[in-house]
Amino acid sequence: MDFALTDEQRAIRQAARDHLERHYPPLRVCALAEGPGGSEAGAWPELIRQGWLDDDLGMVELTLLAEESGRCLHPTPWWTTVALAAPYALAAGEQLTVPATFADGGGTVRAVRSPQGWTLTGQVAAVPQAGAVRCLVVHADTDQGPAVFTCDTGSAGLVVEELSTLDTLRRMARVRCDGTPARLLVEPDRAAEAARTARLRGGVLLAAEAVGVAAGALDMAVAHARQREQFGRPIGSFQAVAHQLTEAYVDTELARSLAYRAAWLVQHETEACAQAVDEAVLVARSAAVRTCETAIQITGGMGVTWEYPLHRWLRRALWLEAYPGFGDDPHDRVAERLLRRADPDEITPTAPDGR
Amino acid sequence: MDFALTDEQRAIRQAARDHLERHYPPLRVCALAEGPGGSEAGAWPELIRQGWLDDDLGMVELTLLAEESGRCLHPTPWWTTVALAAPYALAAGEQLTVPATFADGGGTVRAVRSPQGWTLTGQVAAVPQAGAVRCLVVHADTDQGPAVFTCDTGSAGLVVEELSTLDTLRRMARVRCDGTPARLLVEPDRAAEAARTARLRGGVLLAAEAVGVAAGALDMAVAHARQREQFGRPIGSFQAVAHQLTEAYVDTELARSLAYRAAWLVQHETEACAQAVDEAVLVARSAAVRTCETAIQITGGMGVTWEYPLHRWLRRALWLEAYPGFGDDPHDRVAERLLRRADPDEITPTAPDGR
Amino acid sequence: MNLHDDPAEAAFRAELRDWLRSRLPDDDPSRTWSTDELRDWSRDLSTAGYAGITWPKEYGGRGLSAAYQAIFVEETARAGAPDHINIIGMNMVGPTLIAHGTDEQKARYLPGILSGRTLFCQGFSEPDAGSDLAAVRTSARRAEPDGYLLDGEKVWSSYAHLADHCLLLARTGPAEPKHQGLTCFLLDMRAPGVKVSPLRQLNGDTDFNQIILTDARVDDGDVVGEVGRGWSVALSTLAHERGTFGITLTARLVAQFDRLLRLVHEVGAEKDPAVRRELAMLHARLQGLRYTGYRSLAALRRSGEPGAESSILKLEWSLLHQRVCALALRLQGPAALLDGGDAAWHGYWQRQRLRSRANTIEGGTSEILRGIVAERVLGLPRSRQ
Amino acid sequence: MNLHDDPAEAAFRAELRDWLRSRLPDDDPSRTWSTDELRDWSRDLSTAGYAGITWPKEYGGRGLSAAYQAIFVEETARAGAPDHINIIGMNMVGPTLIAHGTDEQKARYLPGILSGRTLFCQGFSEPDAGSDLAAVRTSARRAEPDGYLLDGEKVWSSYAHLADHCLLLARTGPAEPKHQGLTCFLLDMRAPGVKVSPLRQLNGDTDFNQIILTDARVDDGDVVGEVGRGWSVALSTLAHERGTFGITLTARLVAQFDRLLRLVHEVGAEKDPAVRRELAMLHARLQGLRYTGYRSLAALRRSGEPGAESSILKLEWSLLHQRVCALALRLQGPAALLDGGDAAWHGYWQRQRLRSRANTIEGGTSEILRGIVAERVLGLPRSRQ
Repeated sequence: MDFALTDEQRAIRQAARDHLERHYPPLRVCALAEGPGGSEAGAWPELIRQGWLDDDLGMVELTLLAEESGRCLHPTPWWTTVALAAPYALAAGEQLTVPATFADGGGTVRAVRSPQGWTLTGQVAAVPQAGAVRCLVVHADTDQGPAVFTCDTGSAGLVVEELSTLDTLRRMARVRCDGTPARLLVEPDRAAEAARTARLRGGVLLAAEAVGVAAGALDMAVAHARQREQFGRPIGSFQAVAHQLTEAYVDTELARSLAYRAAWLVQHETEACAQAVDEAVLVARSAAVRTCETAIQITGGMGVTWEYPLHRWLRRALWLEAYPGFGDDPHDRVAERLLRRADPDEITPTAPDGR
Repeated sequence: MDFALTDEQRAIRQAARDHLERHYPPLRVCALAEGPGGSEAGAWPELIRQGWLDDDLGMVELTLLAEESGRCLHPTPWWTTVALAAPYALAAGEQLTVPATFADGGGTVRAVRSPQGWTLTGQVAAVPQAGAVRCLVVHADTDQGPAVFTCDTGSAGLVVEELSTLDTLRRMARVRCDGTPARLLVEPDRAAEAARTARLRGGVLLAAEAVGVAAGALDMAVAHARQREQFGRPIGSFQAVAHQLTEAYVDTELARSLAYRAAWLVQHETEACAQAVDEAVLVARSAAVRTCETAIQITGGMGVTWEYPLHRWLRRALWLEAYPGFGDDPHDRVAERLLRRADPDEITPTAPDGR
Repeated sequence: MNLHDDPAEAAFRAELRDWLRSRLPDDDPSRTWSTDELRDWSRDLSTAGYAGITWPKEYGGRGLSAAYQAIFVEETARAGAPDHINIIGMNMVGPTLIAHGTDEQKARYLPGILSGRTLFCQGFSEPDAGSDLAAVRTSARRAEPDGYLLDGEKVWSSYAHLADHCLLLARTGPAEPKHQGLTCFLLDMRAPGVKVSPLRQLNGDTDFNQIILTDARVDDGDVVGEVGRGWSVALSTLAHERGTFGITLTARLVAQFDRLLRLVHEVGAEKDPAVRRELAMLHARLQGLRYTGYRSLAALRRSGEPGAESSILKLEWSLLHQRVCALALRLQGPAALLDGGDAAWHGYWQRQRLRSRANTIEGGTSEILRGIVAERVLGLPRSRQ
Repeated sequence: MNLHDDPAEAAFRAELRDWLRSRLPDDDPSRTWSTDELRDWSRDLSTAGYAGITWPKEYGGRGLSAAYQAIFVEETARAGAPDHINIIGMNMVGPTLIAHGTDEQKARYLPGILSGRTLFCQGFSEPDAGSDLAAVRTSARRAEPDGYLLDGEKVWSSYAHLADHCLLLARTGPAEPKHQGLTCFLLDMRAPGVKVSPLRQLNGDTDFNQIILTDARVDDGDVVGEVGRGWSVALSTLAHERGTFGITLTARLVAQFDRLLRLVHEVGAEKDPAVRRELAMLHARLQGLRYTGYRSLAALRRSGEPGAESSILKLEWSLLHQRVCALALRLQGPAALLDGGDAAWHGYWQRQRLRSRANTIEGGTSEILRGIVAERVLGLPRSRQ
């Protein structure tokens, strides 16, 4: 048992932080949030050079990158690519290296096979960052049941219509296909298992991003509390301020522990991993929302203006809270497993996890 | 609209407070809590002299007395008499002036009529303060359906067995009847309506006592915070202490407003009163528990000892939280009425209540 | 104790309710009001006798008690009506002038405030002051023989972009201690050196303004109260605001809660146990808040001062409103991801969810208010700020 | 990173689990242990090699890393085992003597601590000091030529009624500043002038004692560290306690949570949505606490210091334990009104519900701990206490 990052993992995290801090200071992020697309189109080649799409990144490494991305609201479609789309590519033994996202067309998109190959017809109401990516991974219905396809956003008959979105750095879009040519990625008989794994991987990376969002908001609030003076002293020296920040820190640390644990367990495909992912999502999502709210409270009149960057973090936290991609309310799944579980003595003595 | 106590009501409250503070300082209450019976047997005549059992006391006046009783954990069976038993006497047009309580024997106690009158047979698992009262009001089943009876605790065939109780100032007892002679108080055809009214009156007085418990605990904690010094100054000057006490104060004031409102509405038999009682119970019960917990936190190492009186208040708050006498979880009833209610425009313009 | 309207109150309420029903047939929370519509609305209110309800009759008011003002704010909130465009003039500046103004100031401003011809804004807050309200930096330099020149920045000023005049606080005695050396002035917003720009809030709305003052001139006749006694004038202005302010907030929250219930039905969450539980607790506390406001009002009627319990109204209101808005957004599930025209109710709850975070900051942060309650109500020793 | 035991750890865990299963066949939470049973249990632990797991081999320990100690506390908590009766000697006094004691002190005390023959208690807390730990009033008056006389009162001392010796803090330099002039002593609990009486807690239990010292004598040879440097010795003692203390607390909470689940089944609340929601959140946070403890342990292994995140373990543990106990009592409904022999589980949850209120006070109040985190971890300016 050794729950610490390796030196290599630490180096990956540091490199990611350096890269993001250099390219995406808060004011730049705010400018992108108000610009077209809400993300930086040209950043992809540099991300590839930095190794963010390497095929040897494990779940823990991806978790660190997602955390750092959350911390500064990394304004590229990297998260939708690795958290939503790539897990399906992985299930097919492929590696995604173009900006991508996932469209859940189960029940609304039909895939039909013709001599020219598969085509998709139907629509998906809200797809994250569909307007900013080049590749769509689409869950669609075939005569043999649900399967997973992939197509280019420039394909014939594909219309992407950007919607007004709470978090303008991760915009939602309506996607319509009308006989759009697509490639079969996961066959119907393997689609359910692929979706199960994709939800686990996506859940870990959602939790990881939420941890980063919380950590980023907390950092801003702590910096403000150290420097802003009221009544002749820094506001961080008031217990009413300091203790709120401490509680946000507690939430964030618990969430971080849960996210790293879930990442490791998913990587090692242990039985306990589904529960661990749900727990990480539960705690991390609420840590993100609560910490952003605390940070705004601490930054006061400044924090509630449009110009101050913090509301972007809160919007992302609310986005993460509302994103439906990983199934129903995790509370109930967690409770169900707890109340159904066998005698605790059945646990093998080698694993502290799984209880 | 004038939501203020009248001068007479204010005088009643003051007299009650003076009486209770004179007779029941915390140390005396603690001593009684550890003695036999957990209440003062000889206090009744004085209570009658003080007017606590007068038949002209309205719900608001009783609410004030219950609040003051809660504040000092008034160690007599007055509360069970007026909150649990008296409402049934009232339904029969009678006035209760002896220490009494209510035993809900629905489903477990059978009433049978013989030429000599009614007799009761069966048992009630847990009756508040049955060991300290002279009169029992018993809900029992007859051939014509449930009805309400009354009998003396000294009656033949009646066995009262005191149980070990979380709040030793309001002990629970098992009551067994075996052919115990009893008097019919409320006929079967009026029993349901009597129970409905009794639950409303009892609910108001439970909320009122809870407000008093919260207020008493808050007073103790505030006094402590003013006087106890740490790090060279009174602990009440630390925001971490002061703000917790403020939150307890908020809870207590909201609960008090709701209790007074519910009392007035029940007194005036308005339609809105059932909702108002549930709301008062909800907020007051949680205010009592939370305020006692806060008070213990503020009094620190002292507050968690047996000798310091505060845990008696917490025990009473927990008693009030667990007492089942007024039906199921009020949350659901409140929600049901909210979600079922008609167009808000239907409200008559004369009443701010009822919405 | 009486929880129903007395006959005169009931008549006032019924009449007002009829009037509102004809004037505002439906409550559409996402409706936005243009300035012209607001001016029309305010003129109609004044014409119908619903401006200056509590003002003394000698100044053109109706001379009614705060209870009628409470009925007014409850019924207008219920009907989804906007504020009178001159609410600051009516509720804050007018009473301040009645208490502290010269006869000339009263004659010059009060009739226009009442009719809605003269619009007012207020200039107390400053960016560097924050919670430390008295840390005013705007300077009033003596301009002999008969005036001052104002320099500085005011923030969070509603209606400043429409206002004709501003009641503001500036420092006339720069060398004196923080709470001294302050003076209250009436500033003509059209004077040279006054620049107003909108302040954009975190949800994109611009309810407030920034006022930049560069050598803006006021005359000796524009001083309210005495030179150097501005802090106590400002405190009395804020106290006027607070009279029925708690009731106003609560009445709006009651209307907001009704919208929440409407949303619960719309999204079909009536049977969700977690939602039901939260609704019950929110409603119970909201009623507690409402009746605490009535208790405070009754104390105000008796003693001229709101009761101690009034100090908690804003504190509790802000937390409840935040919970209501958070629940509303959560209820929408994935639909909460959208905004504006693509979202339910044109993004009303998205805007409210974000905007509500300012509730625990504006008009006194919760931290400051808790300190005030601790000290003034609970009698705890002052914390060493 | 590895979340499973390595082979040696797994073997240690398996062996210990077998041993515990044979020694403690069932976990009955309401079981009370007599002093004799506790002595037997502790002797058995020592005999089986489960005392002094992390002590250096040269002092008779097993010289294993904190990870093994963590496995020990997890498995014993899981089995519902009581503490070693000499836990204070083992976890606090022993390591303090190894770091600061004289050779003579080491030789005299360490073997007995390990075998369980010499029981220790600790005397740091005082009634007037409270959260201000350094405000020690117990005085050590010089008794020439070679000793001191102790006068004062110590509170919250576990095992003092059984202990042979006490490690305590007293003031040798009364004129010096608060944190100076303190000295650590080893006191013979059977010396004249030492009186121990039980401290009854709010739930009626007496886990702690009061120690009254009246001219109780200690010799120069009983000074631990240097005269006047007692504060730093005490800090290191408390630091030893904190090494795997977070893991101990968490492991017990995991066992407590299992009891809660058992209760949920017993009362048939498995389908109650509010209960399910609370269980899910509690379990998720509990796992977060547990893995934060493992992170801290990994940092301890690398740097010899627990990581910054360890500072929150006790803070979060106390809140979670309070929530677990509150839910357990609420689950019982009206049965919660009873207590002792008339209540479910012989009143176990009633006692826990009350006792848990002390969790946010004992061993550093939550208010103090939040201040420490704010200052040392977040780097916020020290609050003007």
